[in-house]
Amino acid sequence: MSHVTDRPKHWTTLPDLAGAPEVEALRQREFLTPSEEAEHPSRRDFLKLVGAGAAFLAAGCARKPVEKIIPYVKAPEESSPGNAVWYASTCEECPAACGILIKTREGRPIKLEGNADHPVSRGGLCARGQASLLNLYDPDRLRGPVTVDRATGKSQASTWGAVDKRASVALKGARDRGAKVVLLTGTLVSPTTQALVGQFLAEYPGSEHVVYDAVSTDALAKAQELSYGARAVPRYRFEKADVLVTLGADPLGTFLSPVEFARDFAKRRRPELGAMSRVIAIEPILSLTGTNSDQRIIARPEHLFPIAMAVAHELIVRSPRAPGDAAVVAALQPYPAVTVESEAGLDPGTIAALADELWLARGKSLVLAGPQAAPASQAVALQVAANLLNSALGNEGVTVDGTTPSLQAAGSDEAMLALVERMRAGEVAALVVAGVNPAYTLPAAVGFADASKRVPFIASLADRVDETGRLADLVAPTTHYLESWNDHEPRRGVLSLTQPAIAPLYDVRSMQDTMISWGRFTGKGPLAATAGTYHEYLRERWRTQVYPAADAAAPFDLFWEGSLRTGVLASGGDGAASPRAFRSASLASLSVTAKRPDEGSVSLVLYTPVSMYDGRSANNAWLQELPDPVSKVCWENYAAVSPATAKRLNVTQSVDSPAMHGDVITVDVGHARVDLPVVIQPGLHDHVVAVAIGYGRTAVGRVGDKIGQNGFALAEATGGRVGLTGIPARLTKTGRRAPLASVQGHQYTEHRPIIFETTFSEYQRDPAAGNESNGHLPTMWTRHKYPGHKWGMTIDLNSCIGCAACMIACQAENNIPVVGKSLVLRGREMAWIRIDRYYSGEPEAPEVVHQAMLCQHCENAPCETVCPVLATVHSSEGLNIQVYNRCVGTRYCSNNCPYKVRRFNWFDYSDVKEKSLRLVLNPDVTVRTKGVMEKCTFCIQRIRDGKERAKALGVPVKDGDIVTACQQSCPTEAIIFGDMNDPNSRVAAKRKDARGYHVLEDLNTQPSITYQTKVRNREEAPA
Amino acid sequence: MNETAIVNVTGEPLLINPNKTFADVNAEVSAPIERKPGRLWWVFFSISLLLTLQFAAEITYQIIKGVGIWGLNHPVGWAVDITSFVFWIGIGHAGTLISAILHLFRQRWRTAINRSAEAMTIFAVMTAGLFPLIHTGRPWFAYWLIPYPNWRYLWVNFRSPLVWDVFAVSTYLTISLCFWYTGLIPDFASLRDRSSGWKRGIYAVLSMGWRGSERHWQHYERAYMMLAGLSTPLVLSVHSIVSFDFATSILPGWHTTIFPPYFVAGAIFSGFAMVVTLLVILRKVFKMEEYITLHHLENMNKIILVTGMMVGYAYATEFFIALYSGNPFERFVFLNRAGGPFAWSYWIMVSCNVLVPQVFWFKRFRRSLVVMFIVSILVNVGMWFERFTIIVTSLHRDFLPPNWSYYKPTIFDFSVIVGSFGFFFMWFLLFCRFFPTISMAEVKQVLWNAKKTAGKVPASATEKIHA
Amino acid sequence: MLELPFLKPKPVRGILALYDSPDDLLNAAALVTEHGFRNVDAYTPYPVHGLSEALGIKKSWVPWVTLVMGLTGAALGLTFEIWTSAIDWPINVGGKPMVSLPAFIPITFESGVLIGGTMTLAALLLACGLPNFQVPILDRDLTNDRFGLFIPETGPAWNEERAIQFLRSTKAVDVRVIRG
Amino acid sequence: MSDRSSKAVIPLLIFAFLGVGAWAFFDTFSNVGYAPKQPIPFSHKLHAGTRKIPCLYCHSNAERARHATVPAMNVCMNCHLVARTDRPAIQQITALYQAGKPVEWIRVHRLPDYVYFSHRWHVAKGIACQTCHGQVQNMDVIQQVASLKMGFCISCHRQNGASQECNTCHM
Repeated sequence: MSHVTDRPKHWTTLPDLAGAPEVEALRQREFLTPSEEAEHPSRRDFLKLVGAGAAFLAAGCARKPVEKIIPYVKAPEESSPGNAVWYASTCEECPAACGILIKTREGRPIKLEGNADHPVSRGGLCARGQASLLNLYDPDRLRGPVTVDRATGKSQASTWGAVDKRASVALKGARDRGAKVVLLTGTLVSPTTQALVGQFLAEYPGSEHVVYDAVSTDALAKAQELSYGARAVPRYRFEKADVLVTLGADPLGTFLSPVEFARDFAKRRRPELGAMSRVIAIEPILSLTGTNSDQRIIARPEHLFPIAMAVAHELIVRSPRAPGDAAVVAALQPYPAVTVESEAGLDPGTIAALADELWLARGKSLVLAGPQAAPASQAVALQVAANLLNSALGNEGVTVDGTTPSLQAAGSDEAMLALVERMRAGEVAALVVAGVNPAYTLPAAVGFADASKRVPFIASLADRVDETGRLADLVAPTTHYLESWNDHEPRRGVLSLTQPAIAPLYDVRSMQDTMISWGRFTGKGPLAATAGTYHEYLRERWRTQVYPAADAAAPFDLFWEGSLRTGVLASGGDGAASPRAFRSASLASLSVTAKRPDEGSVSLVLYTPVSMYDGRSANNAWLQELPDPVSKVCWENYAAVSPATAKRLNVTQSVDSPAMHGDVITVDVGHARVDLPVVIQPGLHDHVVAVAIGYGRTAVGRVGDKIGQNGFALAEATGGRVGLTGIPARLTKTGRRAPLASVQGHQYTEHRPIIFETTFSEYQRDPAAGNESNGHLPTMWTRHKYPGHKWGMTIDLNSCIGCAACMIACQAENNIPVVGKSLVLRGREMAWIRIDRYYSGEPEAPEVVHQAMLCQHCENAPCETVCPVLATVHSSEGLNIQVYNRCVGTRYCSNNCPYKVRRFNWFDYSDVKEKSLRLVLNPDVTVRTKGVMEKCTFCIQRIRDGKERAKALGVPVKDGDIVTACQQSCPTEAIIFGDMNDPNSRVAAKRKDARGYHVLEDLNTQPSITYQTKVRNREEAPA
Repeated sequence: MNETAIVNVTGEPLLINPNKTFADVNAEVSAPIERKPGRLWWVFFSISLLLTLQFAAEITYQIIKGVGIWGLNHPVGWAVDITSFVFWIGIGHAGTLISAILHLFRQRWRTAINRSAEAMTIFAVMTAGLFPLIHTGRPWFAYWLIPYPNWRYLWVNFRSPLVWDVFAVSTYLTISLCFWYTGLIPDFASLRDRSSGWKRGIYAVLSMGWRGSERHWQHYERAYMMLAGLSTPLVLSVHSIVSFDFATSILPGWHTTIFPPYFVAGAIFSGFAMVVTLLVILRKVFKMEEYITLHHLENMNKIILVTGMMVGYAYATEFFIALYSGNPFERFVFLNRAGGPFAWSYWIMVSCNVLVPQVFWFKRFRRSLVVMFIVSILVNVGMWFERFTIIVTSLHRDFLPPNWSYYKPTIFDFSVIVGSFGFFFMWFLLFCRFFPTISMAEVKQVLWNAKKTAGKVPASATEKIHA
Repeated sequence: MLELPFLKPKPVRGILALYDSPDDLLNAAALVTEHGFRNVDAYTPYPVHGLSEALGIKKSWVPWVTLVMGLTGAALGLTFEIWTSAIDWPINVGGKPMVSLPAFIPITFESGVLIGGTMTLAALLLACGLPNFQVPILDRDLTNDRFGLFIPETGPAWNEERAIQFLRSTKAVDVRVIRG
Repeated sequence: MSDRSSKAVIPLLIFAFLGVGAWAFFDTFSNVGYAPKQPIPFSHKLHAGTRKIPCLYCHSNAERARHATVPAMNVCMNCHLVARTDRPAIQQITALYQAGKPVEWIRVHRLPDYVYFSHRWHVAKGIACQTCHGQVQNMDVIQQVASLKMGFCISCHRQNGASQECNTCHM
């Protein structure tokens, strides 16, 4: 609290009435008293503060209007206490730049949701996007500027005046000496920021801008340049692909733009539409995409390139179908199918079959290779091979759109590595690092830390003193994107805005504002002219650049307000793309030393985990406790090996307790080694060990420090490229064992009536195929009547890709506490909605189903019958309601719940020590206290809200008016909620669908949740 | 240890030495109350007091911190808490059974042991009652389980077996107290008439001015008979209801129709074992060998043997039905019990409850104090694990495999287990110290019959008759 | 059946005879009625069978209390359950009917036993007029090893000598005149 | 006779006493009569009573939102920039207002956090404020008159046939 009252100057510059939410938010924090912190912060704090807030709001009027913030159209109610205000904005957690809506209450952002009007993300929002809200309230954020002692890495509070002064001296000095100033950032999706960077660099002649992404698409862009002449990342159109072949790429998990891809992908996985795409994953590890594939071909990273070439060889050389000139043929010669198959240990005929399938779907297929899926030396080659295939198959210009490319990734490994060299050579006079953390993400071998010692001045623009910040002279703290202005162009022609939903919590400044003020030091360049803040800079640029292009009828002010309301401005849109000509020269230019992996060693695959990504949000407890979608382990990274490899190493992993105990093994890549607990992962290649990056941070904060090991340390940098895969590694058993926080006790259904699945061919014969649901069961007593609404949900197992977005959405919406590793180890995790991941088939090559499991709101709920105090009963709208304040905590309900979806507050989780973290709580949801049971409520607060909105308008509740948090976030629209009594609702329709069934139906619990059978697009019947 | 059995001419065992006089009975039964307690008593008492104190400490800490300090998890929501609850309720049953059912069946040999058995019942139920209370997440609201008129206008859920428990256990405690106290009234009167000063005052109040008028005896005997008649179905109902906690759920391994009789048999089984444990100690510490004879103990060992086999039969049936039913969930649970991670607890249960009691087929073991003491302890261990097995193995692997888990007790789980024993023995030892552990009035009837059958004339000279 | 004689303050309350054995008491008791003594009572350390018949004491009415109260208790219990769950505030619990009779049986039974049992004890105390601390103890050994026969003073027809004569004629080890 | 029967009922009396005692102890706590002194001696009797200012003029949120809310200070100032500016209390509040500082009123009516209550719909239903807040127009110092316990809500809901579902107020 105090930090706010310490700096009144901060809120005196606050907006007027329209912006009152911020004011209230600040008041809110200001007025908390210890007595109130004792229990349920949510409504208590709030109610106490309404008066004060309102009063201050009045005081607000007295001020001159400074800025204006326009509430979103979808939230008709004006800001009044107890009512939410929504703002359209853009997620900046990763460069995918999905459109979001920010839900604020009394000025506090409390929930992020996908913006359905955004042409790229179209309403979904991934787990990390949802969780980025918590970063806003991260207590370990910098409260103000600091200077850092490079020797010790210790930081010391400073003032903006001081750090600006110091920066100006350094920068001006460099300028006057004509020395090089380097600005190092991640991909800047924002055209305006790019323009600003341009002007900033113009201030410092000879300076340069290096763009670097830890999770890099460099190889992809590079290959595009080679094959098509322009360095760009094309737009991949999954919705147009009948056959999707991924070569180590994980488009549903972490590659480029997962929400966009997942939505398009799901469009083609609806068997009821009569056609279904077929997905073939060629990959060394079991990626999220792999778990959703119809066929998996397990291959070492080193073999991905040969396989791609062999497929091309099939198509162009062996049985020529696709076009290919002499150069192409020549390049393909070394890769006949048989050779590659025997080398890669594939079944004979695999590649031919693959080629035929692709050929049949030519023009409607997509070959997608992961930019970091192959060893560094082959990364570009693999991409070129993929380009060759797409061109040869006529996918270019259809499923691969180079005309309206993605601008979500522009990082260059080469530039980054070159920069380090120049730093080491002492050629860099001043380095400004913004939004990236090379000291952590660069391979240890690169030696960024040493090189940084040769740079006279380093400034870090970050929200904390991270690993890089510790090597800097000062850290200019940046705002969270919910506190700042910006715009984004994730795809050419799609502009979306970021607007602040709350005034900066601390004495921090957006990266752009810092650049503006540092760009003014010389007082000569273009920035000297631009007065004011980045907000004005942005508005001005839109007025001069965007507005004319948009040729809007309205005057600019209205245009601007409109854009803020919708949050996005899509010009051009989905024009038909024109195919680009493939330059066969690009093949020749490849000098691929087909390195044979020696059998003794295994290939290390450093994969990007769905929860941690590159570790940027490692201090986010929601993400740390989010189990990996495949392994179901959280709070840790580990060395995943195949069952066979485990046998070979003689390592085991027990699952006889909430804590999964695994042997600890050493992963040694020569230049570095780490000890990690082993996870025996079905579906892994026998000569592969997989380790997640993003863990093992040392300077991120109290939550994320020293969690797991840093995978980047094992990475290699060869041929101007950072390699995360195919690194030869030796594994040795340490003899130690370590517990792993796994949230799933057993991995198979044991033939229980939980998952019903079929194949597409079967489905076409009989839509009810595989659905063993036996319809109606006899009941002893007459069923209760539900005259009004009767809420229900359907979950389509075929659309659910297991991305876990719903889990974080639920956590944010319902104030679900994080319990920490020690309690997860004791089986105390609190997730209301979890995703059960089942394997089937043999462990070497398992098939996977993801099943979202939450309270089934059974009509004959076993939990209700046994509760002695009527704390859980049935509502007249078919809800199984849990009255927290009535609960005495016998836990009988949980014992009697066949789905075990109830969670118990073993300790007092409501007592959040860090006050800033309490601001994220949703005031509409009671914070549960010690000793009570809790569970999914079908977002009962949203149901109420929806009904009240309809009531206020005097209209009946329409289907789609009420959307649960999980449904909202779901990128694939697998979850549908609605009124089962409304014959026109989607839920009612889907419940009648032939694929519909209830889990454990024979118990006659009459669940309100209907699952829909999994349909796999392959010939033979399920194993 | 070898004691001379007292039999009559035809060799039938007498329940008591016919040479005793009525005065002897009063004198010897009252002796422990009137003299200072021996060192042995102090040893036992201080131990149980210590255990009780740490129990209290544990409860306090738990209320402050939360039930999370136990090893419970999701899905294992109950373990040591409810296990101990069922265990202690079970222990209680022998008392009522001995005093009520044997009374109805005119089993004279009960007279020497019914008092202490009833006391055991009451203390066992008191101990058991603690667990439903402390196992809740918010014990300070546990009174919400009682349907009292309140400002919420809200009642309780009479469909919940837990509410049935509240009624069953409280009724059981109340009726047992009534029964026990009724039995005590004449003996309090005897003590009153033996003692003087403040003690006399206390006993006078306790005996409520009982004077042994025939008119009173007339009412007394009928009332006692009525209470016995009520207690008999009560004792059966109580453990049936406790078994409903599981039987009426839908959890495989819990949802079983055999539970009520199975639980009652088990309760009597464990209860008798506990009575034997207690009596072997009691008769030693308070020199009651002449009243609690080997003949009494042997009879009880016979009952242990029988009920032990009933329990064994129940285990077998359960397992058979599970396998035979073809219900995959049911089948899995039982295979998992016998072969899963908790197999150890299952086999402890089987060996202690089914195999060990078989030694009682042999008279010399039935009559050997050492053997019966060990067996009685083992049986109680076995019965504790029976409840543990039922509760934990059914919970830790239920319907949806992803929920499967394991249960690891913490130090606090052990604390409540030993604590409950301390609590129980503390009360029992206090009882032995301040109450007549044997019903004098009833023993006198037995004594008179003994004199008759032994062909004695009341005042005449006596001679020993040896077997 | 209340011991009214004791409440009348009188110089002589009656005559007490003490016996060593229950048999002697029984023999004596068998004769009291034919000798025309009324309201004769006996005091024994334990219930001696046949004594009440000999003294002509009526069978106890306590069992009727047990029966009636037991049934009442059960009825009350069931009514209460139905009223709370189906009438006062009906709530849909687990899709079960508001009146889930099978589920209501256990408590019906328990409340029957509870009321029946407690009321039995209450009835016993009421019948014996306990607690009652005014009446003096005739002899401390009556709760130990002595058996007493007591002939109360019965108004005008009372002949102290006759009573003493009669009791002396039995095997009484001691005959006392009780005053108070 | 009489004294005996009286003895027999003593235990019953004790039980009854304990029962009632427990009930009283656990359930009769309430803040009825709570009337703290407010930082500004604001009189509802004067404003709502004598001057007949409608409740919703100041507590306007009551018809728009869940929370009636204490009125913003500018609402006070609407009148008091000119009215009664000689009174110390008014000068006090004006001073605060000029300084942009809020008055920290002391809260009288509060529901627990786990209770969802929306003024909006109760006002819409035409429930008089007095039903729960008492005859405010006669109070110089605001005082709680209703227990505001669950029973209080339920009985009113029953009389008016409003919902008695748990999730109407608890979620």
